[in-house]
Amino acid sequence: MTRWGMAIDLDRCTGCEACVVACAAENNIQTVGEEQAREGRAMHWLRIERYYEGEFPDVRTRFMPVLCQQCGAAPCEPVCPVYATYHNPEGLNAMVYGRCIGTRFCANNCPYTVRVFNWFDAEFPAPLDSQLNPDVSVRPGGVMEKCTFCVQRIQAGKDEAAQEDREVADGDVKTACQQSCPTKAIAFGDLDDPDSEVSRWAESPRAFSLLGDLDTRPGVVYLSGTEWREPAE
Amino acid sequence: MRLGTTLRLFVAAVALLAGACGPTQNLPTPEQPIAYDHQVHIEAGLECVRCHRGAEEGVHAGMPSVQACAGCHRREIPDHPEVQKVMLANENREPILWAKVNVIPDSAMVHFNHRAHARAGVECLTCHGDVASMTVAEPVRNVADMGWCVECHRENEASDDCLACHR
Amino acid sequence: MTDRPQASARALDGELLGRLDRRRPGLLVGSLASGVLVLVFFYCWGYQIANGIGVTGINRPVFWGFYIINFVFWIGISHAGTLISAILRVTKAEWRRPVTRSAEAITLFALAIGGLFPLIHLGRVAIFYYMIPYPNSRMLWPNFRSPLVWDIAAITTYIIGSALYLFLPLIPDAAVMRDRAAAGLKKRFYAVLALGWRGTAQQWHSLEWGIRILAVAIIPVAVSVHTIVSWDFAMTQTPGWKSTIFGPYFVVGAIFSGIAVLMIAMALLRRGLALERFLTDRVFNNLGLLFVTMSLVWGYFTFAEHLTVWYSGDLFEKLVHHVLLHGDFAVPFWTMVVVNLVIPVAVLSFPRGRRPLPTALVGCGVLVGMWLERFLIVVPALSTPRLAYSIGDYMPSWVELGIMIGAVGVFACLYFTFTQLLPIVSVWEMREGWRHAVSGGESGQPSEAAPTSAAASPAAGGGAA
Amino acid sequence: MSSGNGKRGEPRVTIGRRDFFKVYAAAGVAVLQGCRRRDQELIESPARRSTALPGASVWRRSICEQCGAGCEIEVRTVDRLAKKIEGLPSGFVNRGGVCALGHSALQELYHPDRVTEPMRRGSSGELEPVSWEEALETAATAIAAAPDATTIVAGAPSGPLLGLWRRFAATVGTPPPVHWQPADALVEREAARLAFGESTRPAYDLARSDYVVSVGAPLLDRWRSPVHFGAAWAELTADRRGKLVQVEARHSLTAANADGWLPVRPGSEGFFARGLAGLLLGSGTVGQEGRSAYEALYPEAPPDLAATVERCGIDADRIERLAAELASARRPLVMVGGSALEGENGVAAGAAALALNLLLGAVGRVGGVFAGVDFGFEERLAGDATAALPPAALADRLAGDGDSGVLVVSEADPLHGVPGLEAGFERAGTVIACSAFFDDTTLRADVVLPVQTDLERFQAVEPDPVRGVPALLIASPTVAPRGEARHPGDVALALAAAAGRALPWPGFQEAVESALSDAFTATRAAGDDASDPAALPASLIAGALNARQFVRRTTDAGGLLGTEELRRAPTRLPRDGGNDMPSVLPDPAARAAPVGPAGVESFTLIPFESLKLGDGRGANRPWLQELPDPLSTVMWGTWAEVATEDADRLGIQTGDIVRLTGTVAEIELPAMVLPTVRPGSVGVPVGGGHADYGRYARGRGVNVNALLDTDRRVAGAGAFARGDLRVRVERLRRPRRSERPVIYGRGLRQAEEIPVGWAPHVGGKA
Amino acid sequence: MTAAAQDHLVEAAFESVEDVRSAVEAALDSGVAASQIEVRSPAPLEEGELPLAKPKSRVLLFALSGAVLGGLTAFGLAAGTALAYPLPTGGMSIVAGPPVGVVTYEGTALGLIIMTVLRVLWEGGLLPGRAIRSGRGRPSDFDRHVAEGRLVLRIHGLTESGAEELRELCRPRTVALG
Repeated sequence: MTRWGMAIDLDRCTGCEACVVACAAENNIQTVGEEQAREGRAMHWLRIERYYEGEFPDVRTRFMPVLCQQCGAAPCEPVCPVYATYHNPEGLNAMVYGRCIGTRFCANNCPYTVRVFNWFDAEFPAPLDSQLNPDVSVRPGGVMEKCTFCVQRIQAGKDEAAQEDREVADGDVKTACQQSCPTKAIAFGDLDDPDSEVSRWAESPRAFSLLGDLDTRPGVVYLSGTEWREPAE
Repeated sequence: MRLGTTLRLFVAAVALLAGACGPTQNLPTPEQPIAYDHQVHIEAGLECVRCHRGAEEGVHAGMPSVQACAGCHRREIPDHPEVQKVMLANENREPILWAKVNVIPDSAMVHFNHRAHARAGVECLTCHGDVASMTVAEPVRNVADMGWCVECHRENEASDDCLACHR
Repeated sequence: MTDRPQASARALDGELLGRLDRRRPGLLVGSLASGVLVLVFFYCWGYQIANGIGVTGINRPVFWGFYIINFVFWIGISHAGTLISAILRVTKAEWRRPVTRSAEAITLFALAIGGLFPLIHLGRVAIFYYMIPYPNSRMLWPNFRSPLVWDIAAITTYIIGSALYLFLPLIPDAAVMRDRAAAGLKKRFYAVLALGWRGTAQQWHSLEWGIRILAVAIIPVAVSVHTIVSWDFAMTQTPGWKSTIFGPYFVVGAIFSGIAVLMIAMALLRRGLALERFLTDRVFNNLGLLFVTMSLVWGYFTFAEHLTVWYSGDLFEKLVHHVLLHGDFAVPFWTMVVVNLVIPVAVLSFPRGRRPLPTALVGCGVLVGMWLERFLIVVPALSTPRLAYSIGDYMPSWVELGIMIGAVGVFACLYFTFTQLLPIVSVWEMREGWRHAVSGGESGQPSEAAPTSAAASPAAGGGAA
Repeated sequence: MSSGNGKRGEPRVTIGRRDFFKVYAAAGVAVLQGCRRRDQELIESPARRSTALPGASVWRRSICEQCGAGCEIEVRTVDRLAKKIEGLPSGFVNRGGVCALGHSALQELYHPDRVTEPMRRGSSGELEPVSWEEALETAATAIAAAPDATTIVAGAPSGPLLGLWRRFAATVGTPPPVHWQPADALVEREAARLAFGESTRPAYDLARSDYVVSVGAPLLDRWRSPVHFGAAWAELTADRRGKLVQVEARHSLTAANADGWLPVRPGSEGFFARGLAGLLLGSGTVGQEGRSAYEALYPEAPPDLAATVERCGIDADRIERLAAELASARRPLVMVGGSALEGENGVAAGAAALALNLLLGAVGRVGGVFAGVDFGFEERLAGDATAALPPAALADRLAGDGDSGVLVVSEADPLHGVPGLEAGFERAGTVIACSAFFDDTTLRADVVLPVQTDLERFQAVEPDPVRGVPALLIASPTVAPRGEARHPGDVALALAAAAGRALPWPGFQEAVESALSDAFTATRAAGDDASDPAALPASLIAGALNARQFVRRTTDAGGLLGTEELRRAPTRLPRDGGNDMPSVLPDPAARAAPVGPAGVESFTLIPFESLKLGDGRGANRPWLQELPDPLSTVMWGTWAEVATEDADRLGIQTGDIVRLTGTVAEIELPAMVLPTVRPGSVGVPVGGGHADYGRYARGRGVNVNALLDTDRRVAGAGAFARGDLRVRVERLRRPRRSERPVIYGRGLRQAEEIPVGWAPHVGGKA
Repeated sequence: MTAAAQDHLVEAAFESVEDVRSAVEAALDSGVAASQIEVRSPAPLEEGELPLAKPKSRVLLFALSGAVLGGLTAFGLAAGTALAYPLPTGGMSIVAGPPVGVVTYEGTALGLIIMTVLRVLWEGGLLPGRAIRSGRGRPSDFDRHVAEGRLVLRIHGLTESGAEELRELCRPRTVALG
């Protein structure tokens, strides 16, 4: 069985945000405009969190890309009253837009705050809509959305493999963020396959889960040579 | 009023409503800009995939280009009034906008993949009906009826994961 | 078998009917004025449906705002009635008689409004029915693991139960209205409501059984409703929400705010309909005692809730706790403590404070306080997510304010209209009380249910209590 | 009862369970929704045949021209529309990566407010659509009437297109074009010329170094190639092998990622380089060869540590530690760029920093610095036309030409970059803009000639020599051009023809092909003689029978790619006639620190290019506008970065509107109080405050360039000096709701306080 | 004709229960069967206040059966439907115990409440169609007296003379007679 997973090497991430735009381009994420963004309604599925360490001049800035962690035990799933978000057999936290009625319960229950909501219908003034990815639905207003691990690419990868009568190989499916990363800080693949790149990354002694204490069993693994929360002195 | 009578009336009313708006009936046959006759073309020896090139290999079956239509019709009945419309569009390099017959509305957010179904051996007529014997293509069943999709997927052990279609 | 109580009961009977018969232009004005707010309510909701849920001020990470606050608030108000009246009925408290009808009506109307708020809150209200379990061509069912589906189950049960619990005791009174009305539209209206009630022994007997069973059944339902509402929060992993205390805390809060609104409604009724002889100071005194008790219980729960969080030292919980007690939300938090605990205890601990005007004023404060409590549960927890990068804030839009104020109008309109159309004091239950007083002959009972003329004067009533 | 279930062959006698439910459901839905009319959807028979299946993805190779880096990209097209840009894994510069700006080229292509037809200012004073013929006629007439008074401003990066504009100028008889390019690029070349003897931007072998000191070079920000340098940085720091130390006043993204950050006082970078040299010279670890090479250029004694500490504002022990680590590193490297070069003293500072490589023996060494070499296609197209002029020349031209002047601005927005030139533009007789958008300059134009964007055009690009390996990248158009837009090179050729001075090629593609053909011939002719500047390395033409075949093969292969063997150290030419290399370099330590006006507290303004908007080019893309700046997390606007310490003193809170007053102008913008800002400095991103440039950029933010004094130049480089500008900072007011900066990450916390749970990875198994 | 003769009705309104009691006792003494007597009161009467048989009620029984029915329906919805049409949930439980418990709890309460009310209405002849069949609940001009707080005694199935006799019996204490 496949368990899609991602590993992000924080030591390689520069915070350049190429992935953020790649994600928006791939997934038809609407830009909400200045007014809405000011309200806190920007819709990035992937964000680069920035934290400081120390005081000037010994201050350091650290970046952490945060996206849907595709938890193995996801807090968002059980609270949805209509099964619009559920656990997919391949370990994805699926989000079915058509089913979503917009209670926003899932977003509240996400410890990573990675779910975003379509407060209004998306606007893509022509011909900007020419760019829209035909493999991804344009979500209507009132619907929750989040990172899908580029599920359309996963499906396309499986379709391609099936057409060629073979199994999906490691590296067949690349997420948009992974693809564009200049420093190659992202690995994606099957965590159940011990030989996949992502599994090998996940075995690293530097690997950890974000908010691991919550036991949400994320499908996203972070790698960092430095601890994030330093012991109190 | 007897209980049985009430129940019967209720069932009748429900059936009436279901008939009016239900998934399987009363699908309108849309009006097309050109009176294209499927039967005639099939009888002339054309295969579905000759024009709908993506039906087996592609995600979408697709429509033939105006250029392709005109290519054949330069020899075949070029003077037919309906064919003339195609020839004119070809001359003007204009596309032809047909009305979709089998529609999965955008709001369903379904991404149907023809080639996956062709690979699984699903016949065209399962969804489209026997178009070969139709003059004007008409819907034979509501292809946007999710229950029907799911039933078929389960029977054939295809994925019944929502993400297989919705994404 | 003295003549005096008998005659006094007859006189009171006549007086009560007279009070109910009297035209009250004030009520009509009230209905119309609140009708304007009803229009505001529907305009705002319509505007939101037409333009999208984004016309509100909610955002990421504060995904829930005024609508959920008001949902919890109104569901809390609804505990005014059914629960209180049921408890009083089950405990056979005689002084319940003038109160129950009003309480039950408040419940039904508050519940209807409270139940609307989750729908108003939905991003796509047009397909709210996906939450309802019904067989469909998609072969899909709602997710029964979601507390929201439990909400639907609980609120449906409660609203049906409350409606029936209001309706059942109303049947004999509808018959009274029918039989006293002149032939015409009015009579036909009451005739429909009365269902052909004649007051036969069998009817009374069945009705008493029914009320008895409903009173017992509605108590666990009411408790479950607010418990489940609390689980919308407590069943999550959100810091500031995941608390085992939330169930009873919410129930207590609900009863507390329920009593508050009941006190206000009764004080208004007493003045507006001149029902001093029926809604006696004794009633206010008793409710006032219940009120201050709930205030103390609520205060205890609040203390327990925050003490455990503070003592646990859990990082995330403490962040929420911090913004509540010392941070951005300190002002509403301490306001809440004052109006919900300090003022009620200070005022209601004394007999003079348990008279209609002070109790109503305290009730107003408690309503504000309890609304703030719901605000302080919803917003600070959401605006303080675990990953502090996404800290947010929340400012309601005019649409949310309009709907909130409009909802008050809808409630007032329903309540005024109900008061105009139907006896807001249960006539048959009062009569039953007087009969008990006559046959019981105890000295205390008549003065409670059928006060002497002296009791009509507030000063004397207060002194007696 | 259900129909159409015949395939299972069951007799349908009873109502099935599902059917029964379906009937129920249908009734329910019908009641709730009413009987909805099915909206008719359309499907198109395309006019023309296509080889691709309908709806199938076709990936086409292209080159990203959003900056001069020359990333090779793949564009996913579906039904002839561009959908997505991805890095070509074999990309010469980018190896599969793309940056945020690169992705957004799609939104440039499909921007709703693009100029897609030629326009001319009519009698009403408004721009009106006209035909290409009319537009070209108007433009050519103006140019032909006064070629001497015509100024061409070409925004294209160096390469074939710039060469074509030079050729155009020479043929039509105008002065050489002004090459509108970033100041630091120009200064970097001049500094390299002084230090290394070659006027090209140096190539840095970051990946194979083990200790990199970057003096102001924002290599991970929007600089020469964020994708290349990002990958190189990752290689440098992988497994904590190497270190990057950033010497820069501002906490840029590079500083944020660096292993060490030395926030030197702005403008003291050159002094710092000299001071560092002093410590290295004193450490005794520097080789004799390096020492003598360095001391030949800087005979004066370098400043001592105390002076460096005093001038640069860095603790002595930090400088000493840096010097010690640098001295003990195996393959140290010093880079320079960005704000270090943008002050009036930029050239001296840049040269001083680059010269450290001489001292450390890093020139031409693995993990060191190399010459930025190219195949010279700019020259090949330019022929014998004079070299292009630096940007500051535009100010002089505008001052000189008076009312009759004609301005031809191609793919550049000088009025956004230097708003101080506005008066000059006002005076100009005719302004001709070749642009895809109504940017600040195009708004002033009398004739607007719509040009194609990256993906629509034939591309021939000489990438920034970041790798030290020459290349010429060629790609065909990916999608059909929008409207009547034309290739800017074709526009130049058409303009020349309309002016009666036709160039020898019908189009840009033919011009490039002819240059390739000539290069082939020259290479054949040169044989083994590698010194002929017109010849290409012989290996590149190996196997080609004739010029025609070579051209075909090259265009099919996507250009000419050099190999690592072509990488070389810069060659310092002997000082003789024609080489004006000074024997001694200007010592930045000899100059006094700049002082602000007396009596008022002044701050040093640090304008910087953010990763999202760059020099302003990105401002019209909603994706980029809504992209949070990685450091301040601000979206959709311009902000001023103020140090916590300064903010406390001035009573400024994040979001407050502050006024920055410079010598020529003042701007008002919201403040971001950040713990990373060096006290006494204020950082403001460029790229905001467009007068138009489409709906997403219009009136968004403020243009910090307005504070630039056009009289301030970088000495010796012909560039406007952007650095070392002193401004006054005043708090004005709390922001109105519509003025509040759009801050994405509102939590401004220390990482230690951040509840980012550290827990062992639990395997992620469901 | 004889049937018509047996169809006379006596109606009398009284101020107090004591008055009704004495009238009822007198009527019983005069040979009227208890089943012929109907008392309409403005409020429920205590047990034993009148020398008439206590009415029977099965509301409780129905309430309990309603509870069982409601509980089963809710359980079926929460657990059964999900099992009948399982959705892919990637190994997550589709039916979990506590939620089923919650829904069953509410369903039980709802069933109980609805059945209680239905039974009350049924027994009281208050459901549409029931009142006519039961014969007792006919409207009367004397209902006005009930509304005003008096009690009304109705004796059915009397002959004309019997009716007149009973009227005389009632007259001393009655407020109105008919």
